[in-house]
Amino acid sequence: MRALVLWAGFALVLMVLPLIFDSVLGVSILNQMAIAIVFALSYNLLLGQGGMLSFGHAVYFGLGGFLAVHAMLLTETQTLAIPLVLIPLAGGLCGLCAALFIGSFSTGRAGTVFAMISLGVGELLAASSLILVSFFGGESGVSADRTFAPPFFGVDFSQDVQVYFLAAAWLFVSVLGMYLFTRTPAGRLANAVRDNPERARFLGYSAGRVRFISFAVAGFFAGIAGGLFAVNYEILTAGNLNAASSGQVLLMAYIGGLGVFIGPILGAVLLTLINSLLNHYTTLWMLYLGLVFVLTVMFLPRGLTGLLMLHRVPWQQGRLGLLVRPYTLTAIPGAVLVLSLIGLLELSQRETGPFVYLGIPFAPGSAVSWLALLAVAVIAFVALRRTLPGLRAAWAEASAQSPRSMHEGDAP
Amino acid sequence: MSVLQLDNVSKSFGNSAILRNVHLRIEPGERHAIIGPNGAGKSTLFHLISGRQQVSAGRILFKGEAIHTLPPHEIARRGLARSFQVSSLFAQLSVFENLRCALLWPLGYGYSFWHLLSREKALNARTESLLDELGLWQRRDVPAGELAYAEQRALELGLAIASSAELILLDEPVAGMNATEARQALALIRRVTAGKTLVVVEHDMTVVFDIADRISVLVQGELIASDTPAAIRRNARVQEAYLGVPVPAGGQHA
Amino acid sequence: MHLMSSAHRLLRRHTTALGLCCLLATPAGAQEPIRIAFIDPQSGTFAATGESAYKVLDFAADYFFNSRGGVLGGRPLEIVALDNKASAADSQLQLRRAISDGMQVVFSGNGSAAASALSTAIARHNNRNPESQVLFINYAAVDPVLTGADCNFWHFRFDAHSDMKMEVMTDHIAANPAIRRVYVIGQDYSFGKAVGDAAIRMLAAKRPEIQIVGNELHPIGQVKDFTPYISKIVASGADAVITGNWGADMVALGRGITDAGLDVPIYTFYAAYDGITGTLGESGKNRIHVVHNDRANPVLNDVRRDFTLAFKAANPALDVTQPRLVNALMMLVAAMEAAGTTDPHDVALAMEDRRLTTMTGEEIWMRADDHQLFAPLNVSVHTNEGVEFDSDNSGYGLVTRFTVPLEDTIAESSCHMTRPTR
Amino acid sequence: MADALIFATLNGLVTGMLLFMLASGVTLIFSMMGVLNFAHASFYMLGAYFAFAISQQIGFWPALLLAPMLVGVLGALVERYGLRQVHKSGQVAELVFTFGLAFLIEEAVQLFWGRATQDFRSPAALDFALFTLFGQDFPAWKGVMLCISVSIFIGLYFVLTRTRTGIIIQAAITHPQAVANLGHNVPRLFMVVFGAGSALAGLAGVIAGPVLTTFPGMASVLGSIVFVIVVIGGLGSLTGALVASLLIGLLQSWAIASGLGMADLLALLGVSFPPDHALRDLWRLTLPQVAPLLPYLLLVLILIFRPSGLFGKRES
Repeated sequence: MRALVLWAGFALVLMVLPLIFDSVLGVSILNQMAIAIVFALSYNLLLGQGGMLSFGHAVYFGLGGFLAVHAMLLTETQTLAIPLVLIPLAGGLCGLCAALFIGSFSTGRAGTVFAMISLGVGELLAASSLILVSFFGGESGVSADRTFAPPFFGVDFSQDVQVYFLAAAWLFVSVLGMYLFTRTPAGRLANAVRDNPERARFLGYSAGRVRFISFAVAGFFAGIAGGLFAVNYEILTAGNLNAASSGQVLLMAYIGGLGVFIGPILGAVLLTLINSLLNHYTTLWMLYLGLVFVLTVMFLPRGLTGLLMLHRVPWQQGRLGLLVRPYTLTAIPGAVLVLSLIGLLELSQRETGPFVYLGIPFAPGSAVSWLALLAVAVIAFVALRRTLPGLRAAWAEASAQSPRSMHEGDAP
Repeated sequence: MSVLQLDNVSKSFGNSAILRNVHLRIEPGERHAIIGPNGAGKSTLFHLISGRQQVSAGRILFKGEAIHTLPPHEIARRGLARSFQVSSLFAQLSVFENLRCALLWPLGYGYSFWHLLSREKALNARTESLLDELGLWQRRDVPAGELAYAEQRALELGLAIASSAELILLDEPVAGMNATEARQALALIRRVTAGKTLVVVEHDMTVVFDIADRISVLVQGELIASDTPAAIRRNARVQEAYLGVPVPAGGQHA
Repeated sequence: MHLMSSAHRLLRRHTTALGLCCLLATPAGAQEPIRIAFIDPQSGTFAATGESAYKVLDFAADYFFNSRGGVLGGRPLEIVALDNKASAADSQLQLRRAISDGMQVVFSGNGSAAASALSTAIARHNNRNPESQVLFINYAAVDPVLTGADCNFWHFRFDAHSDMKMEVMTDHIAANPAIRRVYVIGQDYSFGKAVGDAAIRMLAAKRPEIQIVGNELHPIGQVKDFTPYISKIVASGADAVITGNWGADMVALGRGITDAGLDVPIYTFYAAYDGITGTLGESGKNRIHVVHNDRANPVLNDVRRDFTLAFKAANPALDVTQPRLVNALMMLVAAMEAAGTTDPHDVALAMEDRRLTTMTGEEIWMRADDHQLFAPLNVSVHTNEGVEFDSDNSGYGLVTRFTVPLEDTIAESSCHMTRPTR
Repeated sequence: MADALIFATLNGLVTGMLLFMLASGVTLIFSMMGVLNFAHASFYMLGAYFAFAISQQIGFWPALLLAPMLVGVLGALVERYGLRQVHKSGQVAELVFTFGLAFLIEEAVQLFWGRATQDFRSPAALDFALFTLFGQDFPAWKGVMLCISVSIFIGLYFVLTRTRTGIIIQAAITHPQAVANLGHNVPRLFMVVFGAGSALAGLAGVIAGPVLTTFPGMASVLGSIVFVIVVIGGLGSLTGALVASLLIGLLQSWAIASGLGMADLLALLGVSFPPDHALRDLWRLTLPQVAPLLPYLLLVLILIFRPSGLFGKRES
């Protein structure tokens, strides 16, 4: 019953979102998010659920997307009339086929060997995508017009909002499908094989076969994400298949958190926002992204949701209140430190003209600006050093019953 | 027909022979212990039987069929289960999930991705009763990696017996336990393996003579005797090669 | 409308949460500014080119228009840089952003993939949303199909396409009797292939006795070491090299050729500015020949000289890399003034068949048939002699040796344009 | 043809030995710590950029010494304060960490030096042709590159076989657990090896920077190739790394030199396709075009059929 309410709530949120963010840009970002969520969740089936570190997951996303665009082209040239709502499925099936083929020889081993095969396959396909022009369209990619598809109950999908509802429907189905998969024997065994492949063998299961199934399912949903991409952008390029694209999804899943089902969803939402909004304000956004990623790997091995989950024990014991004061005390110097460091980095990138940051004008050439920011940073750092022990103590008290040591996750 | 039959089994790594021409028969319902000094090849013998390692020569029959060429999961499916000397669990899964995973194949779920685990009443009921039997009821939702040592050993045993396999191999089931824990564990083993064929590797002689109705002695890769506990006690070669070496009760092991 | 703006505010608040909203500082004009989207890479590998182009365009808007009372009765121009990371998908996202913010003109050009994706996306958008149409000013993407088979009413190209440039290049080579053996090398993608094919086809037509001693494609951006390729060029006995390479591939190829002691001219399109001139330095002197619209030296008139000086004063580390950006802006403004509106449809019609005298005093013409601009094309040489405005502050720069007048650059139009009806 | 082949071989050797300087570090680090260091090529890039910056201030030769040392110290710091922290979260986290580090270093390099190619040159004193063969110069700098990389190889061999540290390292490669039991300070050994491996990569960057151009993408161009080599050669095998480095270097060089294409092969078989055939892209392929693909193809094949690599004894 509770689950039903949750899923209904999820559907409701999906319905309401485009009413809140109804600008052209807002809807566009929502579409991007929907695609990213499906993609990141499919990656989680590999790494989070199945323990397979892949550096080439974009292969299935890209192949699914390319096939979907070709399917749309068939409709455009009136060879075949495929309803647009089914295009993502075509992408999914293509992703599934590719995963069945590649999985047949790569899932026998996990760990480094699997990671290296995924890297090799990814590089191979990315490189051949520029050579095999007839399918991949070279560097300008393949483009198709979605509005040629037969109207779906009068909807011609000429507007982004209409595409949003298509994407949201597929998002809902995919999230539900992947969630349910994790609750099936095959899904649970994937966890078992991730933790201890040897033991799974002595319980009657071939670790390779278990991985293969997860791999195929992950490929299928990655293909669906690719198909959604094709519907939304009406174009696929070699860039959708390459290592950078595979890296992106790794970042999403990891920053969001691999342990919990909603982790990658959070990661996908966050990274889409960063990708599509942050670059409007700073050219250094990739540097910040890299820093956030490395710090996450170092201090939050279970990602952002992992950090949230750490609060479960204090929550259950009703001691969350103990943390409010130390959190606030740490957050203030923490935020000041981060903001002043960002200010320094941004200042270093400006050549001329006043640089208005947080409403304060700075001059790139002047030592005063530099020293002021540096002084603020140092003061904030010293303050942070003094508030951190208090937070640590509060943590220890709040989660006293838990045998696990506290996490220094919020140290910037 | 013997449940398990080893004919002339040898195993060597490079030039060093670990096991030499081992013959062994284990009859249905038998409780068989394998003893021997460190490095005698006891664990290797288990690895060969369970398919973790390949025999260099000879053959192994389980219920009359050759299994020495099969991968471990095929052997397990035929009804041969084993435990490990060092607990080998699914660390991030809860105790309940660990046991449920062990029940999936025996209950015929295969690699299904069309059943929802929460809907499978029979499966869940069996898991719960197994939890009960192992005395892990209160630790139901704790990740296996966070269990105390004795609890981990109990779960290890649980994974081995969950499948109600006909033949169960236990590799030092009470190693590292104190006397009280060992006594409880033994009682548990006796209770849950009732009516099944059991092969145990164990250092602790009190355990061995307590539990086994037949004992085989492995010394430097050779099976020098296989007999009833009383006969083994009297066996001169065993005394010379093995019991002659003072082994303090309580079982010190590496 | 009300809902939309409140949503906008919501989205803004979202970014405030990221703590970066205040980085955005837009000076508010007295009159409503005409906002122009500049969708080009501002981060990542290709950012250097996109950034310097933005600076030129932004500076030109202030220098020629805003400081002189604005456009359409006092409205200032505002150039908004939107980062597309040279990707097709991000280009579309930035297009949506521009549309959200009510912008009606998009400048773009770096990277054929992004530009052709944008051209298609804008045509589709305008079709589907007649109420929020957008004009596309392509200042750099040179794939002939953009004004050929894939042309559309909303796309205007202000750079000569690669076939036009190749005509000039091959004319120049054909006129040089010393060149008998030509080696063609390029990046393994559509542009690299198109350049190679065009070079071979045109040389065969113009001087059939010229031998093509090599036609090589190398993977784009993946070559660690060009030496094996250079060895082949040397072994082939070539006395000229044609390449469409750009970026790091151009630098590595150019330096590899000179390092191997091979003294042959290299004919290319993109071998200057944004670090390339500086890196080639002495080794490229008198060897690198660039075919382009944008004449740098000798400086034609004082307007151009003053503009460059003013720009260099404001941006000492940068150069006026692509003055055709200024041409495009001038023609756009002229069309707006002529149409008396910023409505993309009317401005597009006003831009068709427009002639304009640029800041250098040269005449340019926007052909109505395919929206391809025609302007004098130059063959320039990388050198440090006779350079008034060098690039990368290296002392080296491009000096134009040979100019083809506008009329001689005109090629047949292969575009079948469907004009939207109102 | 012969001249092309000789030059291709020479170039292949230079590239191969350069790759070995990187691959040896990756192998050492992997064997001891179980980490495939994605950021290794980034240290190579840092070497080139540091040397470029130093050579502008005090000249090239000091840079040849200082830059690798700086990179080595940086590598040791990364191990001490980064990798060690991540180690508790397991192997996957370590791999992901180095992946993120590579990303970060590339961005940081752009922050300091910008995105354009840097004018990093070999010393003018070496700006001459070592010899000229069939009308083609072999630059002296390439000779120096070859000398440096070969002497590094000899030095490495000496250190590993003749010194105490080397013998401990060798022991740690084959028996990672045993060394700790012998009472050696394993964390410090890790830090030293990581630092030394990074320094080697840095040195490779210094000598390669002037030839292969110094730009922010130079790490990613080389990065994955180094893995390919380490995996093909066999994880944990230095001999394998050497053989695979030379193999990849020569293979690519020869492939480009050969200029053979599918069309030639098909012509040999007497098959021809119409030019508008659906598979036209395939049969128009030439060996130089696919040269960069070969290592990855080899990687996938090796991993399927011989996961321990050519000389390896252990799987992952």
